[in-house]
Amino acid sequence: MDPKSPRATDASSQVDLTVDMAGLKLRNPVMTASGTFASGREYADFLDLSRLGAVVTKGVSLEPWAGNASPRIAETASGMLNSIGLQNPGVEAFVARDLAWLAGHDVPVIVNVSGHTVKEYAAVVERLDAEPSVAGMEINISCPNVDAGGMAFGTDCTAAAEVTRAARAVTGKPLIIKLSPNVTDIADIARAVEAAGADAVSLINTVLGMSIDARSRRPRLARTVGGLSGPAIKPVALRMVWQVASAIELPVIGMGGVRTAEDAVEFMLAGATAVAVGTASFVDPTATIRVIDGLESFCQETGVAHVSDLTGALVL
Amino acid sequence: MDPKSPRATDASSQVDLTVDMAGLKLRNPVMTASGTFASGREYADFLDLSRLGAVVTKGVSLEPWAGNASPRIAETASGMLNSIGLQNPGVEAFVARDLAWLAGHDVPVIVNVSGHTVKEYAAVVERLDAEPSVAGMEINISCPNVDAGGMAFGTDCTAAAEVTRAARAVTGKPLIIKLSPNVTDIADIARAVEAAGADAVSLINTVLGMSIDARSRRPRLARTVGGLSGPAIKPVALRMVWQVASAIELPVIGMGGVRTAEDAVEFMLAGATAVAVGTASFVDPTATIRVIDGLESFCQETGVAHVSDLTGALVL
Amino acid sequence: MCSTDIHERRPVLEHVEVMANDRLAQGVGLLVMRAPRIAASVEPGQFVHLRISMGTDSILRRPFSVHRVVGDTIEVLYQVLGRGTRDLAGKRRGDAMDAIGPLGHGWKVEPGVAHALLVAGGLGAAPLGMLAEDLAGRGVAVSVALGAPTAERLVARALFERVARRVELATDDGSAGEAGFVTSVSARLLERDLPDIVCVCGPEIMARRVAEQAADAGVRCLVSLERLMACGVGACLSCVVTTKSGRLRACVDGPVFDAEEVVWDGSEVPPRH
Amino acid sequence: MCSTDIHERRPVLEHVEVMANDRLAQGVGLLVMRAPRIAASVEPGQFVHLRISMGTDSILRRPFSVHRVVGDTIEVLYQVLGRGTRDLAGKRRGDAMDAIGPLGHGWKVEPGVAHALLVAGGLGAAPLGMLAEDLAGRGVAVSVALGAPTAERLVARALFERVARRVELATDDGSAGEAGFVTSVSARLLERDLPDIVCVCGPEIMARRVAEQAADAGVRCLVSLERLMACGVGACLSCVVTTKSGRLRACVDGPVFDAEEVVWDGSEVPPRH
Ligand SMILES: Cc1cc2nc3c(=O)[nH]c(=O)nc-3n(C[C@H](O)[C@H](O)[C@H](O)COP(=O)(O)OP(=O)(O)OC[C@H]3O[C@@H](n4cnc5c(N)ncnc54)[C@H](O)[C@@H]3O)c2cc1C
Ligand SMILES: Cc1cc2nc3c(=O)[nH]c(=O)nc-3n(C[C@H](O)[C@H](O)[C@H](O)COP(=O)(O)OP(=O)(O)OC[C@H]3O[C@@H](n4cnc5c(N)ncnc54)[C@H](O)[C@@H]3O)c2cc1C
Ligand SMILES: Cc1cc2nc3c(=O)[nH]c(=O)nc-3n(C[C@H](O)[C@H](O)[C@H](O)COP(=O)(O)O)c2cc1C
Ligand SMILES: Cc1cc2nc3c(=O)[nH]c(=O)nc-3n(C[C@H](O)[C@H](O)[C@H](O)COP(=O)(O)O)c2cc1C
Ligand code: FES
Ligand code: FES
Repeated sequence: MDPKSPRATDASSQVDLTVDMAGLKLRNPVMTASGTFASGREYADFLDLSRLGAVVTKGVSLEPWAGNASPRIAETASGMLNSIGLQNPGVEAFVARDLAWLAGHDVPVIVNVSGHTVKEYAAVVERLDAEPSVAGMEINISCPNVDAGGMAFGTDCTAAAEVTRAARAVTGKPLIIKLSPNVTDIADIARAVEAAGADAVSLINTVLGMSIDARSRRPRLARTVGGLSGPAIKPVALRMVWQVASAIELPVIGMGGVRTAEDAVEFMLAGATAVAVGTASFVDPTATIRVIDGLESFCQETGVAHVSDLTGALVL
Repeated sequence: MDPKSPRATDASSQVDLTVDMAGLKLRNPVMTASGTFASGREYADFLDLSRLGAVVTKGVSLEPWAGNASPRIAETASGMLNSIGLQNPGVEAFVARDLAWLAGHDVPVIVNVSGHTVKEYAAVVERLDAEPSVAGMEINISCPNVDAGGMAFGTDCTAAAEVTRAARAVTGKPLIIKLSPNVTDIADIARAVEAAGADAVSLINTVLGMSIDARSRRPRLARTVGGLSGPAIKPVALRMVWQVASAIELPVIGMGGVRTAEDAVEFMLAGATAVAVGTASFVDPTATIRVIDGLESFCQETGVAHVSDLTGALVL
Repeated sequence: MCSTDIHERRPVLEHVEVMANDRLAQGVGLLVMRAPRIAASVEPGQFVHLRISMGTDSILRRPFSVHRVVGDTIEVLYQVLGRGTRDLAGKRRGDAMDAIGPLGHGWKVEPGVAHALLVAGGLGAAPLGMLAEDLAGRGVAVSVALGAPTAERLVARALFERVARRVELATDDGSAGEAGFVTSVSARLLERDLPDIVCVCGPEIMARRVAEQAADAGVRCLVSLERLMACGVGACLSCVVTTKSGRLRACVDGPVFDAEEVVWDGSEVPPRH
Repeated sequence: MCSTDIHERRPVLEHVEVMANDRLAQGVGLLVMRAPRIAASVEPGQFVHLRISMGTDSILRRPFSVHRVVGDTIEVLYQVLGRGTRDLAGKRRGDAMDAIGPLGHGWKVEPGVAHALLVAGGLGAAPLGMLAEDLAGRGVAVSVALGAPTAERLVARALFERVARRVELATDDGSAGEAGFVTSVSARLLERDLPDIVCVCGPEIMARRVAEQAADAGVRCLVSLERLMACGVGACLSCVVTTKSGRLRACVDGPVFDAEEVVWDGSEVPPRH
């Protein structure tokens, strides 16, 4: 069916796709992954945003960030590296332009937040807390593409907890902490942010990687290293979602290589309450809708009445 | 050319493919990755073992290990998971059967060593030290597929150093420590084993991952989790080789998704002295030979007189 | 021929050319490949390890029994399950692939055997085709118990009917032979024909049942087992079968095992869906 | 037509069918695709984002300028560089792909322009084909400076010679036109023809040189820039060009930029080899 038209069948469908996630009631468990969907405007040509579980925006910081030099991407086997470096116009421009636009689209908006310091994170969260159209916030403590802040907070329990506490102090809205896979024990970090007051965790952010051009002898990314995403990392993401979901009580948003409805089901079986589609949108701008429709068919075919029955239903 | 016949051109070739690695003089920098080539006998139908830089054997432990239940593998996007669990007949049977066979094949033999405890590692190293046909040993402190030992030693600096010291105490032969990618900072571990007396490090072992069958709701591996290898992990491996080579003085053996000569060049540019071919041998049993021949052509075409000139020659 | 030591016939890496690829039934096809070197040395029960696609996203070969040899071609009977077999179904005459083979230890039916019972469930017929022809050629009386979901899926029926003394059928839906499992047929034939040996291939639960029937009847039983395989040549230990002598590799120590040796521990390939 | 606001012509995801795919020179091909919706709305300088293969190992689309529109087909001139373009070269009549387009801001040549100089290096001719036809149709006098390594690689020469008032050539080996760089030709034409605007596309070092020549001559210059692109629609920020107003996205804010705005900081696509 046309991904741009709202589904006439939604009401009559026997499958209940809605999920409750950290106090949010979502139409379905499929969100966009931060940084792969901007604020949705660019994809509105291809799909009806109101069909999504939620739009998760590109990372927003206190001041405008210029990001890294180009080239910023490199294709790898079943994956890609990026080193965008959180280029964004700053929270004020974001609120004025992107959020205002998104507010008219009948879809929960989760704003992804970046910062160089705990203070900066908290300032952005506080600013966004004042905006009624912000449904929740996702705190990115796992970006491998910035020097200060970013992943440094996500690879250390104390720092991760500190950012979480600071954000928690200034918002009552659903607070999601986005975890880094570049750690020895991701469950440890998850426990730390749970104790510090997070409402949910999302994982995984990209895996730190590198690509080299053998002939020119240069790294393919101007920044030398970048973050690996796409189907290549799905096994790592599934493992980490399973580890984290087994370790904490909070809902988990699973991502990393989700491309099809079966991928989404696998993440939910591993313990995810919701999933996010990232890199897959680049090759197919309607990937999110394909996953949503596919989830519904999967549930129908396999006799799953409520999609959330899949969460944690892995048979060991 | 036929990978089974020795190269008539080796002598007259202008490119010097030999490398010095931890006191070993290798014919070329291309080895087999432990566990993907058994002890070479199975591949002798397809290639001339004496053309290889070295044969690195499957992991050997003090007593026979039965390994994990089946299924032990699952294919993933551009990769595979394995949870073999170091099944092996124990060091005595290995020496009697595999080593005796290998000794007649004019190729340096590096024996990969596993253990549940520091004592067990040391006992195997000591036993192998007595065998003249053992050119060197690679200590696997990074296997994600065993409960005791294995990766536990590779994710902690103190434990990694302890295993290294214990092995160092009982052998004067080249001692390679095989590092795990499942850590926050692999350079830290590398520095620890360097200080503890290692002669070289090899990396990466497999990345801990998981695969789920959406329909049966079961993990595809009997052991639930396993190690990811193949082209999917190459970007992660390159990044880690680069980090480690920048952090320590020891030679680095790079591996993780090497399939072509260009892949090998990339690892060398990132800082590797030698490379190992693993999963690629499964789809093409002559992959090692293709990489060796391709390296020679690459050097010829790009005017590299000595292959080791590529090591660390990344242009930033 | 079946007692030839496999080590005298080493596997080769051979470029093969597709000569024909025909759909036999819903999701089942017969692939004919020109593979002179493998055709010249393969024995019943051995397999080839096929590189179906050259991309990097599917990085493992896929194992298939050699169903028949005709001149310098080998035939493979395949069922479409996932991406490998889907790609295989798309191959056309003239397409090239590469194959490693012949691999594994096949059926060891000693010269003294006068009567053999072959039991095949579904695609389990694949490795039994060459065996039936070979035994018939050696003057062994062959009975076959053949089962499948439907009559259409009894894909090797014609071959067996040509060479076997007796072929009895079972289908899930009763569209051919008796309605039910092939294990009822095998039980009946075991009792009636008193074979010297039973050779079985099919879903592991069915093979195990037949092995038990044979053991009860005091008849030697050989079983061909499937495991997920990476290397196919004995190097990676991904394909082990638990036996009384430890975990053995299906690719070189099997795929045919003496049923008495097998420890049925549920380590089979996850069920197809 | 070139001044139409792009936001009135939104991109679509269209299934396209290959009508022809011809080799023009060593490593260069011309692909003709039936794409009625894109053909109906594309403007000179815009591009399509092609999904060349359906596997998962190559997970990004590849951007290609629309070289010409003929009826409901679009033409793409491509050079084989890596696996995407290699797969593209293998497409045959009847093959299906999907395309997102039309994308980006094309050449904005105002109505007042009487004489335009087009400068193309190698495959830089691709996005200039439609522009030359369009300008000529609007009665603008068009001069073209066209460079390539060899005469054979001057792949769009015939098109330009058909519609332009003057086409001057440069080849590295002197096999057509003058031996040397196209920048010598552009310098000469700038001086001699005193164009109102220069439109340039080619390797970034060459485009930059032409931009400098135009600036020195006080002539407005538009340049089409290439960046590695993931989404192609403005969402991922992988394709930024450094400009005086910050880092802008080549896919939606470009690929055609006012040369005055561009900060040449070496952030181009790594050189082809
Ligand atoms: C020695 C040997 C001989 C074989 N001979 C034949 C033969 O002659 N004809 C034939 O059709 N098949 C044969 N098989 C099985 C065949 O190898 C698999 O069906 C094939 O590899 C599936 O590949 P795929 O990419 O299509 O499926 P995948 O995408 O790999 O898997 C799809 C689904 O099928 C299941 N599956 C995969 N492999 C097997 C298997 N071996 N058995 C059961 N389920 C499996 C998976 O668990 C998964 O659920 C043989 C296997 C072995 C080990
Ligand atoms: C807006 C736009 C329009 C374009 N129009 C055309 C066109 O009309 N015709 C055409 O042939 N190409 C065009 N390109 C370039 C084309 O997209 C690339 O050549 C193509 O993506 C290469 O894909 P590949 O898989 O073959 O190469 P890859 O395997 O991705 O790369 C192989 C080698 O080529 C280099 N490379 C990759 N992309 C580019 C690039 N964009 N420019 C220079 N080097 C590159 C890589 O760095 C690498 O060294 C355009 C690019 C953009 C951004
Ligand atoms: C181009 C690109 C930009 C990204 N930007 C962000 C970001 O701003 N904030 C963030 O938390 N994650 C960011 N990510 C990470 C994704 O949200 C996601 O965690 C990751 O890509 C794994 O999912 P995937 O494999 O589906 O892409 C980005 C990923 C990509 C590919
Ligand atoms: C089936 C399999 C078995 C392995 N067994 C061992 C082992 O016994 N000891 C070890 O140190 N590494 C083992 N490894 C890891 C490889 O040596 C190598 O580090 C890893 O596979 C990455 O390289 P690749 O991508 O080229 O396969 C094994 C890998 C595979 C796929
Ligand atoms: S498949 Fe590798 S040992 Fe059997
Ligand atoms: S390619 Fe994604 S923003 Fe331009």
